[in-house]
Amino acid sequence: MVVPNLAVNIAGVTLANPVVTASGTFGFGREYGTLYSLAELGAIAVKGLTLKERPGNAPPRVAETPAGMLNSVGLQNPGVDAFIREELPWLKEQGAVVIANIAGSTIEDYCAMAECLSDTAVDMIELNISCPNVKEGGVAFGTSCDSVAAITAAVRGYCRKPLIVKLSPNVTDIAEIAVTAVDNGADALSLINTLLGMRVDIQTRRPILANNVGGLSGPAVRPIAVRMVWQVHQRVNVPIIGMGGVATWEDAVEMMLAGANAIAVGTALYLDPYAPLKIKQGVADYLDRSGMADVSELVGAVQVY
Amino acid sequence: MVVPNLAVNIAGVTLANPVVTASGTFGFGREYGTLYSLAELGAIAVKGLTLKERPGNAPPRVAETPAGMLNSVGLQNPGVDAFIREELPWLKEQGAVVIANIAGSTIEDYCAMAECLSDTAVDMIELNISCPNVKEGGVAFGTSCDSVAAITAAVRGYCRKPLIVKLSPNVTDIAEIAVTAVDNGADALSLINTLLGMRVDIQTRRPILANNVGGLSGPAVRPIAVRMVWQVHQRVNVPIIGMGGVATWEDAVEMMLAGANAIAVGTALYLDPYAPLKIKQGVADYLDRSGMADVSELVGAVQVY
Amino acid sequence: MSFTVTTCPLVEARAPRADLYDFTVCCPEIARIATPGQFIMVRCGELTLRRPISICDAEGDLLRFVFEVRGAGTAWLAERKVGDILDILGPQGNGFTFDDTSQPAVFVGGGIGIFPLLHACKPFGTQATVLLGFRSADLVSMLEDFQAAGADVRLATDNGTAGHHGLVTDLLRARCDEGPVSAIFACGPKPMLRATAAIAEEWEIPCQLSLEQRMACGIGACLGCAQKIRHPDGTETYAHVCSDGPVFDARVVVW
Amino acid sequence: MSFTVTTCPLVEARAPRADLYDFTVCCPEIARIATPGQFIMVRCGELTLRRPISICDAEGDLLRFVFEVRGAGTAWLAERKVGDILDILGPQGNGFTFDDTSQPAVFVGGGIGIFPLLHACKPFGTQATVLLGFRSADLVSMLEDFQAAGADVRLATDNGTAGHHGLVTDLLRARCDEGPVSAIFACGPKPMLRATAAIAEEWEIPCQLSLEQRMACGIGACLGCAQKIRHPDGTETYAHVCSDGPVFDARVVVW
Ligand SMILES: Cc1cc2nc3c(=O)[nH]c(=O)nc-3n(C[C@H](O)[C@H](O)[C@H](O)COP(=O)(O)OP(=O)(O)OC[C@H]3O[C@@H](n4cnc5c(N)ncnc54)[C@H](O)[C@@H]3O)c2cc1C
Ligand SMILES: Cc1cc2nc3c(=O)[nH]c(=O)nc-3n(C[C@H](O)[C@H](O)[C@H](O)COP(=O)(O)OP(=O)(O)OC[C@H]3O[C@@H](n4cnc5c(N)ncnc54)[C@H](O)[C@@H]3O)c2cc1C
Ligand SMILES: Cc1cc2nc3c(=O)[nH]c(=O)nc-3n(C[C@H](O)[C@H](O)[C@H](O)COP(=O)(O)O)c2cc1C
Ligand SMILES: Cc1cc2nc3c(=O)[nH]c(=O)nc-3n(C[C@H](O)[C@H](O)[C@H](O)COP(=O)(O)O)c2cc1C
Ligand code: FES
Ligand code: FES
Repeated sequence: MVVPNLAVNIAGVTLANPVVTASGTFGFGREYGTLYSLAELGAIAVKGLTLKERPGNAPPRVAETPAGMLNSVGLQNPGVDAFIREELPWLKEQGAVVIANIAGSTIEDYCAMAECLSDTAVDMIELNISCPNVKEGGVAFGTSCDSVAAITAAVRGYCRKPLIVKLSPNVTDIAEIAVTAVDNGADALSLINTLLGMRVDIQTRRPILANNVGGLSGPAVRPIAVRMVWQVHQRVNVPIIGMGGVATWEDAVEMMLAGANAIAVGTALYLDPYAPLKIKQGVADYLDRSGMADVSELVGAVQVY
Repeated sequence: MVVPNLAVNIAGVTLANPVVTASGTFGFGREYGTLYSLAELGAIAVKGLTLKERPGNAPPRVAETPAGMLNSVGLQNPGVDAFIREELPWLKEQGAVVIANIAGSTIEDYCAMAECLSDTAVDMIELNISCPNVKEGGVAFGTSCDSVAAITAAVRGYCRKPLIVKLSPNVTDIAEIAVTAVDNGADALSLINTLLGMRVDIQTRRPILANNVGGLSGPAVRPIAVRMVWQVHQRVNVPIIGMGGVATWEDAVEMMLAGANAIAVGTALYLDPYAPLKIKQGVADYLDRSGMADVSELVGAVQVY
Repeated sequence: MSFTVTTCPLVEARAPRADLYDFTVCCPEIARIATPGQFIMVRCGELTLRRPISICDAEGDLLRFVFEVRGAGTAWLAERKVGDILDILGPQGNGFTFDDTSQPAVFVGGGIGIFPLLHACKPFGTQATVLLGFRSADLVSMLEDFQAAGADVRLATDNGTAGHHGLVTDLLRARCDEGPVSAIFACGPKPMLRATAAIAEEWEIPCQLSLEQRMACGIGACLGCAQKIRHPDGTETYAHVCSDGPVFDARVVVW
Repeated sequence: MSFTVTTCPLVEARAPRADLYDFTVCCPEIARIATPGQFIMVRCGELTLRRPISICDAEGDLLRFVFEVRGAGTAWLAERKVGDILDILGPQGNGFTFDDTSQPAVFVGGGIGIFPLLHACKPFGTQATVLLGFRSADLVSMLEDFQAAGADVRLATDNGTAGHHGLVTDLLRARCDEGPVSAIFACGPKPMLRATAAIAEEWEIPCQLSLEQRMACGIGACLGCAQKIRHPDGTETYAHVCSDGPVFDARVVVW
């Protein structure tokens, strides 16, 4: 019996397995890193970085919803320089493949970050043009083809690492946006970021989040994410990191069948910090049972009607 | 102690209470009508009608998802004439306020239906330009301002009943679409229709729905619906029928605080066929406990940060 | 159409084999009016959709149903204990129709399709021949129940570990060769039903099939559970398994 | 930071009053290293987020926590029975820090904030004065536990149905008037904490407050549970209740 190959290649970078942790849900890995070795993961997408330190939004910042949650963290982070200085060396020591997720309020911000990260040990750069929680989160860039084209092309000029563009689901036609990103230099795509949502506390009659609205994630959004991955996969030829509600190995297989080359786990960490490792093992066992030699055989293998 | 007033006025039509049943989830009322009197409901939005009978999509047509479901019924219906002949008289006999939900593949279809329904006892007409399941479901009309303007204005010319436009959540900016609909003659808005989603069976590696994709509804989407109702409420001055995952009286109050004048219940019927009546009672008790005299005091009363 | 949504206590819960649960609830509202071949929609905690389960038997106030654990809903249900309260909608659907229960009839069941046949075969007493098909011996269940109902029970397994080595439809052919059959009633996987329908047509025996489809409302309102059927004039439309079925005349089913 | 995610049996479950549950689990991994003021994140079935609950006491392998039913999560938890297995993450957070437990200290608790004070007051023995505030007499709980720990326990209720008629902070003022207090430790609703901080400042007594915030990860990764704090240089930043707290020096908290 051959052990199935779990390694995947995303834009020239080899991930030991297709399980990534989603940006913003896993910090810089230090906390979950006390539970297991970060080298066990395919890659780690770190908390969204901005050029300068950002304090983030006022609390409350999280709210539970049916089979999901809202967050309005608002890109609290120490700034890209502090990340490079204080977090990245440690992450690389752990043996992690590191995806630097970057956000900004101007194209120049993005370019500056891409440039300075290009000289570091980060493995890939993820252009976050889809954070719904702050003006500076780039969602304005992520919702029209024109601005996606402009920002992707501009950052491409400064980025000497594989460039992932992270797409927003809060759009009419995600496939069109995906094609635009690829046409303008994206080496890979990740999707979906969170869907904009709101909860109102009927006792206080105020929103639960101090930001009024926040991003919806978790199993609730998985059918939307699977559909979007499937739509995008049909239209582009670059690798896709699929995310949105992946909590079990079954979910990961579903996402890969729809067209994801790798998957990311976010919200599911909170119920089970070991979810990424269980997913990895579950996928391996599934391949084994199905007599498949390589996890890539799953990618886009859904047989539609 | 005064009994709180539950009646609401939607575009000149009085609903005895703000609880409507969502189009397509309640058929023409005959089935649930064996459990309780349809006059107990604020209104009934009937199954989406087309000019001619439609067979609907191939099965499977429904799939469960975390805290929600997908459907791809595909507007199976007997056609508008059969509805007028065989269903409407019975519905009116039951004392129901009837909302005729109409869908088509051309503007002419919509106009023809609006015209012939205007001569009947239906109380309101709901323009379904948001059914994601069939080309003829009008979703193409519902996702751009230009086409929303064109169809709303055209149908307005033929429609002699209060006109509700039902909005799709599968758009980048729902408020913009809402404003366009109102500017072109909508007397009221209903939102949200379903979000396009997909599930893949990992055993068969085929989509669960024979239509590949379907519309996501149920509690999972409620945070999105609440956010959209809130966004639209801030921009328009017409009544809003809010829907998407309303299952309990708390959910109904939340939706109304966000800006809905009435709410509709769909998916929640399947777990509890009595959900609409329980919601009605729960809202009445809540008003009573809060010392509120009129349910309309809730509408848009969320105090945002 | 007359159904209720009601809560009722679980009065007996057995697990005849791994992953198979045999439940009896005290539910007079449903038990007293249920006819063979009807089903119930069982609430499974907070899962969005109720699960359709056939009525296996109804006697007095007691309603019996048997189910296999397949996913989240049936797993939830399997954890219920005697004394727990279940939330059930039913009885639902058009069951089997019987012309003359004094004539010999054959009941063909496969896998989880065998359960509704118990309620159905009882009126035929010793005139019933019950043919049961399973994948293997360890999945066999309900034999004694069918025998106690007076039926002539015959067994087939795919791998030959019990009874006839082969398909349950082999047994049906054999039974048809043996002597007159006034009607065939079948429930089980689609290929089995299709083969049963073909045999029935060949032998010109009236045949009723109980079909499955994914359901949401379970009462005919959502139009979720479509099944294509052929009308006498040759046109085809979608009927609904929950309200027009689950039992259909084999000749109308479009495969 | 050293926490585990572990499953452990519920060994004692009491309901001291309506909607209040007093649970003890056998959980050596957490109980043996927990310090006063730390908390755990309890999985509640399939709900997306774990619920933060203070450690009320830890002795040997036993971990005790007490919670009020507020919503879906605590309702689920309340239904667990002795012998059920709970899934717990912990111990988490920075608890109370004690300078000198031989000096008199005051513990101020309101509502569900009283529970972590039991573990915290124990090292002070008879040097602890425990001031407990409730809305009304029927909500009073844990008195005997605090008394058994040797503390001088005093009670206040908003409506005067038990103890002092008024705020628990009235009791704090009175206690400060009585004699020296080396430290104040408080947990409860925000207004109570704020008033406590003001009194502590007035009397120049070191004061530590245990704060609440909505949480997702509970370990410092998601940045969900922000609390604004003031630094010595006057700048303000967001700290995190789960990892920097839940206990903060009263002087750094920005209200
Ligand atoms: C009329 C009818 C009668 C039935 N009678 C029985 C019976 O007596 N005993 C028994 O063991 N099973 C019976 N089934 C099948 C049973 O409904 C499914 O096994 C069950 O719904 C699976 O639910 P789950 O949550 O365990 O699986 P999941 O796969 O988690 O279910 C997910 C969704 O798919 C639906 N689904 C999955 N499989 C089926 C299926 N085969 N048919 C219809 N819906 C399905 C579920 O209802 C649910 O909505 C019957 C089905 C129908 C339609
Ligand atoms: C550090 C800390 C220690 C706590 N210790 C205790 C304790 O010992 N005993 C006790 O009874 N309660 C305690 N609480 C409060 C307890 O966490 C909430 O009552 C509980 O989370 C409510 O969950 P629910 O599902 O019942 O309510 P829901 O309202 O349904 O919960 C929905 C979401 O909101 C969160 N939430 C709701 N209320 C609070 C709150 N007050 N604080 C934080 N999150 C909240 C929930 O965790 C959940 O994510 C503590 C809270 C914190 C932050
Ligand atoms: C608390 C939280 C913080 C997040 N922060 C970021 C971020 O900084 N940058 C980003 O691109 N996405 C961020 N996301 C989105 C996730 O990376 C992911 O796209 C989304 O949550 C869907 O995956 P999930 O359902 O597995 O969580 C955040 C999500 C959560 C829940
Ligand atoms: C089975 C099903 C069929 C539906 N058919 C229609 C339809 O014909 N016309 C329409 O406008 N909306 C249709 N909808 C959408 C609902 O009216 C409603 O907008 C949506 O389901 C959100 O509400 P809910 O979460 O309460 O179900 C359908 C929804 C479901 C679940
Ligand atoms: S399940 Fe709704 S019509 Fe059959
Ligand atoms: S809850 Fe995640 S950082 Fe505190």
